[in-house]
Amino acid sequence: MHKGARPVLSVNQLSKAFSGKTVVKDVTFELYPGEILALVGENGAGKSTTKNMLCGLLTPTLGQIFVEGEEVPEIQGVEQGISAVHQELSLFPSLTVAENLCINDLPGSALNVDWHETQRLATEQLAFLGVEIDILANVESLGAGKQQIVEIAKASMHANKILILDEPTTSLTVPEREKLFSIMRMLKERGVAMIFISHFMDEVYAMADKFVALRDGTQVGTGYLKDVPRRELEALMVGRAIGESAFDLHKPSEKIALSINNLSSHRFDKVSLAVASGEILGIAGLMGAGRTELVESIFGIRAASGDIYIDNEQVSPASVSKMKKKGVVYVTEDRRKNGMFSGRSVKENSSAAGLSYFVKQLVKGLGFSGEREAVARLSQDMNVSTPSIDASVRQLSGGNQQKVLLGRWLATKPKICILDEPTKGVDIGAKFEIHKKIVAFAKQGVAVIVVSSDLQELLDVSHRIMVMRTGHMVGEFERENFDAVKIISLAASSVHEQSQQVAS
Amino acid sequence: MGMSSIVKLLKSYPSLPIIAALLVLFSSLSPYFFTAGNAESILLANSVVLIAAVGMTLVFLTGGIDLSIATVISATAVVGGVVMAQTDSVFWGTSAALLAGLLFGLLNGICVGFFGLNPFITTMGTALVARGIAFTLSEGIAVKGTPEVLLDFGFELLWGIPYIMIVGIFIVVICSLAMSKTTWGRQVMLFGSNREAARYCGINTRLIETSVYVLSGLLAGIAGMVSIANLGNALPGVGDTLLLLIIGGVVLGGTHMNGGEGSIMRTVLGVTILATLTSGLNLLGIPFYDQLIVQGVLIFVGYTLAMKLSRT
Amino acid sequence: KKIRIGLAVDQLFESRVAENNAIKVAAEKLGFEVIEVVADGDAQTQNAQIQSLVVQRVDAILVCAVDQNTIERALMRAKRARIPVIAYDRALPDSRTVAAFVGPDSISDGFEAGKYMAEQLKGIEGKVQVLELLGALNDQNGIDRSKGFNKALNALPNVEIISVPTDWDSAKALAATENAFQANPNIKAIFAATDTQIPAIETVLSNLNKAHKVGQDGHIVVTGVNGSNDGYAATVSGFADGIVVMDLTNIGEKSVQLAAALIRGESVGKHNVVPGQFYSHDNIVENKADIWGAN
Amino acid sequence: MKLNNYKFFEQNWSAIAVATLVLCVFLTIASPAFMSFANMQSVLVQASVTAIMAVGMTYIIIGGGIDISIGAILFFISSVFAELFVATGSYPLALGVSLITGVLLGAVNGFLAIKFKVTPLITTLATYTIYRGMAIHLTGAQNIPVPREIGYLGNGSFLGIPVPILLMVLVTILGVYLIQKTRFGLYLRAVGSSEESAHESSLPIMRVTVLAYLIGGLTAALAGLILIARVGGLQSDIGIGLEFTVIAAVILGGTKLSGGSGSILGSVIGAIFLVLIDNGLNMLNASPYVYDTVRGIVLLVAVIVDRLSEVRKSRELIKNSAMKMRGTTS
Ligand SMILES: Nc1ncnc2c1ncn2[C@@H]1O[C@H](COP(=O)(O)OP(=O)(O)OP(=O)(O)O)[C@@H](O)[C@H]1O
Ligand SMILES: Nc1ncnc2c1ncn2[C@@H]1O[C@H](COP(=O)(O)OP(=O)(O)OP(=O)(O)O)[C@@H](O)[C@H]1O
Ligand SMILES: [Mg+2]
Ligand SMILES: [Mg+2]
Repeated sequence: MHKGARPVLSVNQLSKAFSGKTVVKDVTFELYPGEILALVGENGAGKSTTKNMLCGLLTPTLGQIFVEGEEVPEIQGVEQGISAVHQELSLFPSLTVAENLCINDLPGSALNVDWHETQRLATEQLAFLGVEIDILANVESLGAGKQQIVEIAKASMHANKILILDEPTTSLTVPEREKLFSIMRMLKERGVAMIFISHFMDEVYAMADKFVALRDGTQVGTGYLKDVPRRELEALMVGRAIGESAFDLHKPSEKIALSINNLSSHRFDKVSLAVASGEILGIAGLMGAGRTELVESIFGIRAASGDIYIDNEQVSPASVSKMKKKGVVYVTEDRRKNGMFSGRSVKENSSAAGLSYFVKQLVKGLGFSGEREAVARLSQDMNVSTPSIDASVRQLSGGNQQKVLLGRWLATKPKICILDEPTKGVDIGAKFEIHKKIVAFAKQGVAVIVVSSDLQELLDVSHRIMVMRTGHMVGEFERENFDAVKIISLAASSVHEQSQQVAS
Repeated sequence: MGMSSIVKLLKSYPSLPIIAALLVLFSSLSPYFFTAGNAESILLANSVVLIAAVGMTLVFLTGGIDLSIATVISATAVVGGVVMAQTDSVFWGTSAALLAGLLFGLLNGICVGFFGLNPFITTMGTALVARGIAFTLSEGIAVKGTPEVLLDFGFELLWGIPYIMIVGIFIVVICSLAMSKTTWGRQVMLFGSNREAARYCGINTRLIETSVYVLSGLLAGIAGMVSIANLGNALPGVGDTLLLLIIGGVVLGGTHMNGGEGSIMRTVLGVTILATLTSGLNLLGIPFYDQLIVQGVLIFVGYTLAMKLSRT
Repeated sequence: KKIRIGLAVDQLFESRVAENNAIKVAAEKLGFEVIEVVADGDAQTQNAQIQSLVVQRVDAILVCAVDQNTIERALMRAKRARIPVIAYDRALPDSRTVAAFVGPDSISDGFEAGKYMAEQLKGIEGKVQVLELLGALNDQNGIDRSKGFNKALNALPNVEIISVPTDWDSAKALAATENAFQANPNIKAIFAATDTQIPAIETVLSNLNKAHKVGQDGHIVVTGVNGSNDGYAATVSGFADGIVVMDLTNIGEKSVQLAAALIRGESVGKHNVVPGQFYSHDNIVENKADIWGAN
Repeated sequence: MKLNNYKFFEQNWSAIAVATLVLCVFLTIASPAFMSFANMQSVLVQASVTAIMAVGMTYIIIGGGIDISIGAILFFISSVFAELFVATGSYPLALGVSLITGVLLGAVNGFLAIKFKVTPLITTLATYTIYRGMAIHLTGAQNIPVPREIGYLGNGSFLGIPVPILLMVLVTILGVYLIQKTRFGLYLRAVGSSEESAHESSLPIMRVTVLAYLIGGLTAALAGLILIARVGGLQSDIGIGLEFTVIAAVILGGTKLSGGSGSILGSVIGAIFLVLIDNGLNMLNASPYVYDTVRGIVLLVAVIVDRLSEVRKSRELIKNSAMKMRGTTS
């Protein structure tokens, strides 16, 4: 295939250690012009770290990097024609789109930047990618999807050789994702080599030519995707074969615990649903469907109009403290932003939401007796692995943080439990444990709502799945009728149609 | 006591090495430093700063700042002084000063906690208002007519400790307990650590944020009265120059400016450092301008060090 | 054992430094050691510093108070420790702890400057507006200079005095003068409680094209109290009509002598003032040697 | 000069401009002496010191920092100038050295804040005390009269326009130019907007930040020379509290403390606005002690109004997106 051609990038035994702990070890691969390499692996496998070494943000501890056959001691990103779309957006919110696009290579002199040229270049780039965004708008005024497009436009503007995309699709809607893929194909056509980091296997198989699989920082496999079936690749990443994980679910009671009627806000419209005690209701949908907004509105964090009933008693308008009193709990999807008190101890994190469940206070608001024992018991229950409950929660791994967060809420003996992406960033072992917890909880008669972008997870643990699309409930499936293909197409299909309508 | 408990102690009180160094240094350089008289003098001079620094610590713990605290001391002192001059009653004077402090604190608290305004600018505005009120009410000169009771209170000692410092110690103890033993204190720490997460936990974040500014105003009111007891009369600019010492004390103690990390006991140590430094340098006859240089260097180095030690 | 005198200074500025130097020279003559502390304008700091002098058991304290109403507590502690206290430069009229005061005769100084101004304004018909740049409202010297100045000008019935406090700050004096002239363009004379503000006045008058020299048409009468080089130079140039110069050397010597007497246990006179001397444009150059700030 | 892609009246300085106009109209009606050429000129001259420093401070704040040592820098520079001139008698030498010192002191602020990752507020609080101490150390707290030559900076006029006003205009133009036309200007806004992104884009964060603080130091130096020229001498309390007036002017001018964007012109108008308030109170014969109260209230009102308009804007944004959602799916 590449006979005679020279690899644009070749990496030999690349390793990185942070204060003695090896995070990436012996990564070796070659990349030819126009090739797309998928970098796959579980959370924390070392994908982003590898990317950071390749674009010059981190210096490798060991190993060599060759660009077009020449060893580069120090990567300067842009100068070597390498650029990256980072996992976290790296745009400047208060600058305009045009300024963001051109900031790494400004036309004109240092004392006289040519803004005309800047705007022309930006317009040209966006036109080339076939997107319509106001180049004079501040980036902060754009939606998340558009920001991602700008990010990609920025990266591909300077990447004449190599473009690295670190989970670029996580905040994209389906049409936006299609847009991204067509951009990638176009760049491929032009001979740009790409490294594509993604957790979605269908994206990987759709886009990439070859792969490098990492597990715990070590390269465990590389090759052409056409030679490796999907199951095999997954097993390679995880280190074992992935079996069936569906649970045998008990039968929920008839009693409706929570019902909402025609709930509306600016991100969803006239949503109605009901969940019974002991039932696990899954809400499926694509990124940006409005699921988080919906459940946050139910929990009273955001304003919404419409009716909410708990045990047939109206409780809207909702507020967090009211919902807490009614036995509703909500575990956020954004652990870092809305969940963890990262500087505080495991103890304080555990008891943050319901002190009265952990502490015996003779006078309300005074004293913390019994907290320590209660939290220790909970940590054991939840299987949290921590050096001590006084350790800062920052020191815990993502999965353990998630367990602390879950424990914080489950300890309050809720009647209704809303879990938003409960296994986001959690490794497979912990994931299974959390699933077990959810099922066990429902068995005790708790009504559970699980919002997840991981369809398999919903299929595994739900009694019922509702599908949400751009702010509307568009479908409902009972467990016996679960059909992954139908659910996905329902969640996504008409968005396709819409985008086609909009495009035409 | 092993290595690890020393490390732990340093982590909780990162300014300890500096204090130790200063004590050793000054004791060896000046025969007057380590005397009861000098201790009394240090305690007398720093009660006002200590009380205000406790308020500032609470605000820092939520990730805010209260630039008005110094001028609110002046304003409440003048209000208390004026009322005492009229009524000759310490009770009414104190009530008026506390009420004034409360109102200034409420102004800050509502603007920051409820309207979400930037604390730096808000409290800067309040500082100007307070300063204007202090000087307008007093016409720029000290308000005389302090009742004898208060004068005696400011002059006398109990077991070698000035009464006004006992007020300071009392406040330190109360506020420390409030931080460690009440739900409110826990909520302040959680809020400072991550305000969004606090909201998601159902903590009334607006109330918590408002409460620290109100308390800071209230403590400034107490500090204002203490300054009258200490100086004998209410001086309209009495607190204005203290802002540096207050903030300096808090950060030297190792309370983070971004909230969620720090404690009142740390601040006590931080204030002690600056107090020891001033006293020691005075005894050594170092001119005040050179003292300023030392103070500035120490604040910078101390804060950097404290951040390092408390994080590792 | 060497006798040590504590010198508690309110703040450093030109005349204070000159005064302190006079004190140090006088003290050296008697073989005294001087321990100087400066409060940089902060009343609380000054109290702490006096306390620190008490701790060091100095033999006498010379104090120039930042604020006359809040210094008493600290001085009481000195009195308890049987350390005699002398207020220098700034009188402490209500104090029960100060053994003696040595300083300028501020009422007389203000009066002399006012008397000369009144003579210059005598012939003018109709309302005459005079701008008075006050010192600080909490400073006895400022208050007394104003008192003396007003007494002198009261001789003229048609004079209206516009008083603005400056806290001894030249930048404030500048803004105040500027604004006063915008509101009252016909001001005929200006009195500066300290002559260090005369350059600021000159800036304003130059901008308004009113900086006429003594004897010229439209000259605005300018007088001040102090004796700094600013005042001297302005008077020599003729921009200012004259200044009252404080006798700092004398004040310095007297304060040390009083301290020595008190340490010996002798009783001394309580109120010791040293009046200043007025010099006009006509005689200032020949008296340069007597003007402490002139250089 | 084609400036950056700014739309003229959407800029954040329009609010303070309108407020200033309204205040002018009010004062004209309230006091006959207000609207005279001489008074206008005097207002501008009085505003020049704050305005020039506000330009520098705007740079620092746009870059995500703050500098409360500029009052002390101003004092230090004035001392250096006075001492040096008295010692050497050379005007250009004294001028040059003091401006360079301003640059150095500013740069030290920026370097310390970035290098040691200490909040700029604490860093500059520390340097504030250090600089002030050094300055008094240098002069021995002597009141040093300034030489005639420098008087030109404060009192002279060129083509009939007072030099401080000319300097203010010059600094403003330069300030606008630097931020809008140069690579540094864009980098500065970028760093203030997101330091993390700036790091990922390999922007020269250190250089850009130090340069911003350096400009702050330079403007403080220039303002200091103007101030002592106008006051006619150096006093040890010169510049105290000036930092807060300057920050107030910047905030009133529509620059947000969060960094990333800001308006040079707004800051200058903000400085003029503050002087107008003083001037107006003076014209209305108000007690000098209410000045601070009025300033404080104005500042609070300004930020509250600003906040309310922000809330309204985001409400509208939400409403629009809600309408869009309903439009596309039903
Ligand atoms: N600066 C750092 N210091 C110490 N450890 C680090 C640092 N950066 C990353 N790590 C650790 O290195 C490991 C790999 O992280 P990396 O971000 O590369 O994972 P990833 O494969 O991109 O995961 P994800 O899919 O969650 O993005 C993690 O365990 C992480 O905690
Ligand atoms: N177009 C948009 N405009 C404004 N905010 C958006 C937009 N798209 C997403 N967001 C924000 O991103 C977050 C996630 O979006 P949302 O809650 O609607 O999606 P979701 O269905 O929960 O998807 P997921 O949680 O998987 O991201 C929300 O906080 C939402 O405010
Ligand atoms: Mg990653
Ligand atoms: Mg979601």
